[in-house]
Amino acid sequence: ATVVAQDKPVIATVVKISGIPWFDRMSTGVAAFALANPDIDASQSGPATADSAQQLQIVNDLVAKGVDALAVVPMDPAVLEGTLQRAIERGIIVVTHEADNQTNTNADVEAFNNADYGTALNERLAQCMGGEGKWTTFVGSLGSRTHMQWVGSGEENAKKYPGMALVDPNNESFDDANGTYEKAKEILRKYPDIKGFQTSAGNDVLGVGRAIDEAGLSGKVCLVGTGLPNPSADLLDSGAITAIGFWDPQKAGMAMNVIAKLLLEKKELTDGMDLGVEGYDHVSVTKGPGAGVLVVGNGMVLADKSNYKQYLF
Amino acid sequence: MSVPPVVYSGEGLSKSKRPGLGELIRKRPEIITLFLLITICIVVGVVNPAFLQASTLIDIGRASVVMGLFALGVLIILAAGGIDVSFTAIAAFTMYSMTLLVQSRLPDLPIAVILIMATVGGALLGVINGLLVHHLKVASLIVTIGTQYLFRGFLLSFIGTVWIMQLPPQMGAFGRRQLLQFESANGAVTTLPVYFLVLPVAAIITWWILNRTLMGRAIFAVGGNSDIASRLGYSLRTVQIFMFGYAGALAGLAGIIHVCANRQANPFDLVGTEINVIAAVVLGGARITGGTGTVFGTMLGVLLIVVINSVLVLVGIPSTWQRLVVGAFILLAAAFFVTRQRRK
Amino acid sequence: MGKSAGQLVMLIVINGLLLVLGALISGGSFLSSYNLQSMASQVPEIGLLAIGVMLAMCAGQGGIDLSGIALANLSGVVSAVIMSTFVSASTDPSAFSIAFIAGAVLIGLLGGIINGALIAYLKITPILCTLGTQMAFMGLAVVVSGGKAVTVGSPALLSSIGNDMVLQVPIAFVIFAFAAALVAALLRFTPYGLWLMLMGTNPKAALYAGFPKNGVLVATYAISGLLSGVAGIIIAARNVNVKFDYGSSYLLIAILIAVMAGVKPEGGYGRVLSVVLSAIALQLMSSLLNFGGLSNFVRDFAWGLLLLTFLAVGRYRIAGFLPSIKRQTNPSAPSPQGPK
Amino acid sequence: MCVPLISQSDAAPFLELKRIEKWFGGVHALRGVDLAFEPGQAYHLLGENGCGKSTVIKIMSGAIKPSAGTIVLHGQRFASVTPIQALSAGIETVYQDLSLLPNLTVAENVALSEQLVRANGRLARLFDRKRLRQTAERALAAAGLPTDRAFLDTVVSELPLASRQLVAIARAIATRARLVIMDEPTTSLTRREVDNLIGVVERLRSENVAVLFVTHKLDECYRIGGNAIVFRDGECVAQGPIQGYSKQQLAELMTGRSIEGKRYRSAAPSQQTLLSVERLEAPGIHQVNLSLRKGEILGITGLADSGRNELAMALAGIAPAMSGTVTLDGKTIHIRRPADAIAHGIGYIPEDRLAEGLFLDKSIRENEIALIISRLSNAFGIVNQQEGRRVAARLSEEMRLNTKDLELPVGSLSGGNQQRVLIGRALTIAPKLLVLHGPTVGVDVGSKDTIYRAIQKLAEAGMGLIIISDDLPELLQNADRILVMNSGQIVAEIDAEQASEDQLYKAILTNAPETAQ
Ligand SMILES: Nc1ncnc2c1ncn2[C@@H]1O[C@H](COP(=O)(O)OP(=O)(O)OP(=O)(O)O)[C@@H](O)[C@H]1O
Ligand SMILES: Nc1ncnc2c1ncn2[C@@H]1O[C@H](COP(=O)(O)OP(=O)(O)OP(=O)(O)O)[C@@H](O)[C@H]1O
Ligand SMILES: [Mg+2]
Ligand SMILES: [Mg+2]
Repeated sequence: ATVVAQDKPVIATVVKISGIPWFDRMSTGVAAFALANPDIDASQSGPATADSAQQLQIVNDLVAKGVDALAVVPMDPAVLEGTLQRAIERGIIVVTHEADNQTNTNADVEAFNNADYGTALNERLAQCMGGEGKWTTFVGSLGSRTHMQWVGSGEENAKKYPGMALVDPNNESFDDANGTYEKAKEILRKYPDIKGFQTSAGNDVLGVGRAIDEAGLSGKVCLVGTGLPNPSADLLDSGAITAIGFWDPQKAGMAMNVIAKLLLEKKELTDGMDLGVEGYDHVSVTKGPGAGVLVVGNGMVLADKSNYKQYLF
Repeated sequence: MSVPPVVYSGEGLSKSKRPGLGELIRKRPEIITLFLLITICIVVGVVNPAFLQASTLIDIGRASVVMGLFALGVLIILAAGGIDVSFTAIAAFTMYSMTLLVQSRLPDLPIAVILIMATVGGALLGVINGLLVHHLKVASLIVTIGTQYLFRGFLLSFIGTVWIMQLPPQMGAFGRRQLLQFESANGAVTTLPVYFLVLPVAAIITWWILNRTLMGRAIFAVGGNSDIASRLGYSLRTVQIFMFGYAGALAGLAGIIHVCANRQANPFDLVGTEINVIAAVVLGGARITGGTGTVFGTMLGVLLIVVINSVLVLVGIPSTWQRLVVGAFILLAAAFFVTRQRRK
Repeated sequence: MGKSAGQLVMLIVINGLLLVLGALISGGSFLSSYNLQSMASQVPEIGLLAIGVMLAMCAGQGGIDLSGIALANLSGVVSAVIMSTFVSASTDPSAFSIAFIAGAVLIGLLGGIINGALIAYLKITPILCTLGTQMAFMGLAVVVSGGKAVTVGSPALLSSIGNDMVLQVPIAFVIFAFAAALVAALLRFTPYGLWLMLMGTNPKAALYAGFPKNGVLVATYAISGLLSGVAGIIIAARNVNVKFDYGSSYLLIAILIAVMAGVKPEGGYGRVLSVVLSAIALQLMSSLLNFGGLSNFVRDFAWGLLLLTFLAVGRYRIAGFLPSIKRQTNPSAPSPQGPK
Repeated sequence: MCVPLISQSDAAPFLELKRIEKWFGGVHALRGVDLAFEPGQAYHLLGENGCGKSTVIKIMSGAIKPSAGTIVLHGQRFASVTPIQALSAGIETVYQDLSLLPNLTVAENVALSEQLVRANGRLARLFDRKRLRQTAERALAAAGLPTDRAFLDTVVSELPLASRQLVAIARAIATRARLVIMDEPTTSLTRREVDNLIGVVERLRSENVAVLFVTHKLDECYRIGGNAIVFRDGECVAQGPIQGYSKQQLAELMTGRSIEGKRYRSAAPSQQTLLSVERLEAPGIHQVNLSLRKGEILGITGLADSGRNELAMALAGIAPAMSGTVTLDGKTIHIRRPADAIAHGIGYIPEDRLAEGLFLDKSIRENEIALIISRLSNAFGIVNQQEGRRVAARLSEEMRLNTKDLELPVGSLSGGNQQRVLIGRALTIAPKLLVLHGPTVGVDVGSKDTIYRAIQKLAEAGMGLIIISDDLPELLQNADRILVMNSGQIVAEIDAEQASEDQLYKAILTNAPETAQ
């Protein structure tokens, strides 16, 4: 039973922070879903500042408002647990993304297996470095679980190459291109012979890339990390960025909403099912950390100079 | 008529005749900041000689441009006994809307004009602050908290939130145009961009206003005691409008430079750094209660903060510990600062 | 006096208006008991911090406390880490809860005392000092937690603090109201309160009158720290987890609430009730906008507008008698003024 | 009756006030005042605290606007003038609160206004540092202050009150003034500084500058001569050559009641010693010995830097003594901070009422109970507000405050009333010893009378009092003994009943410590 005026079921998508390119892209997915499903009222919102407390407030208010389903990309899964629990108790369907450790969720959607992703990034980096030399890692913040997973499995992978030496790992970038830029310069100064960077947050490639570019080290130093094609374009061209890895937030947004719809219709989520979304056409469905399930797609993309132009966002 | 000054010249002289470090420091607290700065550099240099190279200097210099411009504005406002926390919002507002304007409407506007327009735009927003502070007759901290939310809210809800990644060419070019260049061991080059020059110029202008114009004296007068100043014929209105306008102008300029330097216009940038800027100015010897402060000290304060933040990696402090270290250091500096300043 | 009374009335009116407005645009669901409760349980964290800021401001001489939220998180994190090594939340929930609460409160108090000591004895400018401690506290939390979220889980007592109601009122809010009332009483009826408010207007006279100046200062920041500790508990109870960087945006909001409640940054004036009301007003407004599906940026804009209109109204209702004294009978040359 | 005095001389009045009214909220501060000022004349504006002297001055100098009436400047009629207008018309003012800018240097305080006025108040002007120094040097010399760079660059907040007052005067004479207004300029000046100031006034008059002098010290008025203008409760009640009035008459005109300048001290102190201070060492004083009996009133005086202020500070615990013994009522006490002094029953009335004494924005009640807040609180640390109100009400009764509303901000009271609040406050701790530092600074005859009577009553009640003051008549009228200090030591002890003002004055000026008996 919904408390809001219209009778259409309401699916509210809440992102980490609204306005930034990544989630603007996601909103196009939500919009597309809304278009395809006129019988459902789907919309996206998010906090003005990158602060989990602000996101918590929004989710709280939406729960109070009485939406039928929540599709949340938690800033910090842990912080939302309490509220999401209350939401589920109120009979609200909860779907999450980028939070495979979320206990209070009906279904968590991941574009891919985080370990695989980290490994893939690092493999690309190793290949560029020729398995030789010093390298370091950046994470959005030490608190960001997925980022830690990526660099973690990256380190694992690097063990295959005895020549690769990890130095000053896990630098925090706070997803701020500017700060990352300063930090990267420091590292370049401290280790004049550094050969590789593996970065995690969406803006890290921009900061580190700029540092490499300005130092005139494009091509000499390798940089592989999560990033979006459009923003990274010139740095990819100049060779400051070796390769970017990402998944399409648009598709992820659609996938979340589709799953929410299915759950609203009391349908089962079965292993290997097709969500009708590119990259989620054969998802693995396993038991999640909580009562809910963990839905993992195959939406990983690695792009470099040669092929990034196929993805214009 | 013959006057025997013996009676009171006593106080006058005894107060100021005493030379010695204590006296000097009490008069020019920024000396402490300088001392701190030098000590850090020496220590870091010893721990990691990589610190001692031209490129470091250049990087620190370029990194302090934006904060430095902000700080100069804050200095003037602190000197006049006010506080401003809205300047970052002003900067974000002008830089983003300016970039948007150039990108969408006036693609071939020369960079000089862009800079000027941004400065003027910032000044206008600053003047709004000034008018509000003057007519509402409340502490400027309160008013500027309000305007910070107002400006930023307006920017993000009505002007736009989408990052601008492809800057208009002339802006990008300005960000890249270089003054000097250094080649280091690994063939890495460090460049001092042209926009760096803006800071020293702004600093000199600010110094000149504060020390060579009646406005400058009026600012300190108002900072000393606004009631008395107005009784003596200084126009509070003029002073307040000027100081906020000036701070706004510097903020606008800083904003546009921030954009050019980062090759992207991110409307979420800058806001949130205001307290650090104020801290830098206070570390530079300006009293939070107003009436004091020097440009030289302010620049030192900015350098201190920038250096602290940028040597962490070099010294090899693990990232988990960095916040703690910075915090502890600010406390240490502050404590050292006060104790030194108090002993006569 | 007259001023703060006017402020109070205005805040009450604003709250009323917001409720009515909410009822109108949401077709009543804004006033549904669940929403009221959900809002009520969101206020305490920020409300407690705002009271802390108010106390610091009342002490005068540019008094302010920027370390509030950092300290709240620190107390949550450290207490959780320490306690979970001694008692396990699963086997002995109530014992853990009590231990955690005690720990958090203690750490909050300690942090506050550190602030107070630095400001009172080392004479560090409050804004500098609390900026430094803010970073230090946050940093310490990172070191202790390795930057990860620390799970407190929901042992009986804690989870009921986070989720349960007494007479339809969230326990968290009851705690907040109780704490607020306590501070209010402290300010109104105890020597501390009178000392604080007098000292705020003229520290020198306070010295001559033999007030325990440093004591008052330390107490002030200690109480502020204590409140942060309580906030930390509520955060933990509601979110099941604590993390070093939670609520980074609270810093300015807390100040916003305080000044909107008519607390004078120059010191000497402030009313807990007003702070509570203005915290509620801010909460109502943001929930309202979330209900209306308006972006959070609009919320920031609205907050700024609200504060400024507030000041404007306040200015022109009490123009005349009181201000004229303020302006003309100021202690002059001998004692410079606080920030104007 | 009170008609503006226009001499038959050709010199026309260059400033006239016509039917000036001023309301502050509910207070009718000025009730239709007519005044006229001619070049080269000296005027003395006399009246009780709060009769409107400062208000009328602020109106002339443009600090505040009158509620009604006209100001005629050089024949031009204004409803009100701005500070700049007044200044450029040559009206210079030394305000009661000095109105110095604490954070600026002496030179800037003295000479900046001159450049501001030349720029006609516009701030978009260069400021001329050479000119600044020259102007400052000239003015300081004229005011009898040193003119060396060191002094010019001293920040005003580091100067003692006396020098500040002279700096304010220097500012007033820094430009070619037509009328110099001095609102109680001598309050914190020592005798010699006053002599010097009177010299300044004479020179100004000889340069055809008019001088308006506000003071509560009538002798100074007689020494200067000129015209008296007497206010009472916002009205001008008399004008005329001051020589034409006796002190007596003036006092009566001001207060509307009769006050004789007699010696207040009548009772004799008891034999028990209350306080004895031995070999006291503190910043600015050394080897001070003194003793005080119950019910005795001890006067202490000396030049500004004689150490008298430091002695007061040491006894009050503000600048604690480093060595020496203080014995109060038989037992040795240690005064490390003001709280100790209060706890041992030593009350202190600070010299600077506004900065050190009162919480101006707070209510009279809160100010009255400030010292006993902790004593008013019970076992649970709850302050007994009822009791507080009662105490405050009783005190304002005893001290004859002119308002019943104890919730008024104390800042709204006049000088005299504020001082009474302070004295009342000191009594709340039932002191054994009361140290009054300049008890009647800037207080009028009427209020002085009230305060002196209060002092005597306290002495009769067995309290020991120390009055630190440079108002010699005050000491002679109230004290049993007067100690004279010089360079941190006590150099003379004088029996107040026998001594004459000149004897006392000479004792103050003798610099040689060995002249101590
Ligand atoms: N700023 C003010 N605001 C409100 N009321 C005031 C203010 N100043 C004075 N008053 C009131 O106006 C009345 C006249 O004050 P006034 O200073 O004339 O008293 P007074 O008898 O002259 O004092 P004293 O006897 O010390 O000279 C008093 O009741 C006083 O409290
Ligand atoms: N700003 C003000 N607001 C309200 N009342 C005021 C104000 N300033 C002065 N008054 C009142 O106006 C009357 C005249 O004050 P004024 O300062 O002129 O007295 P005064 O003659 O200078 O006294 P004193 O000898 O103590 O300086 C007093 O009642 C005073 O309290
Ligand atoms: Mg009177
Ligand atoms: Mg007066």
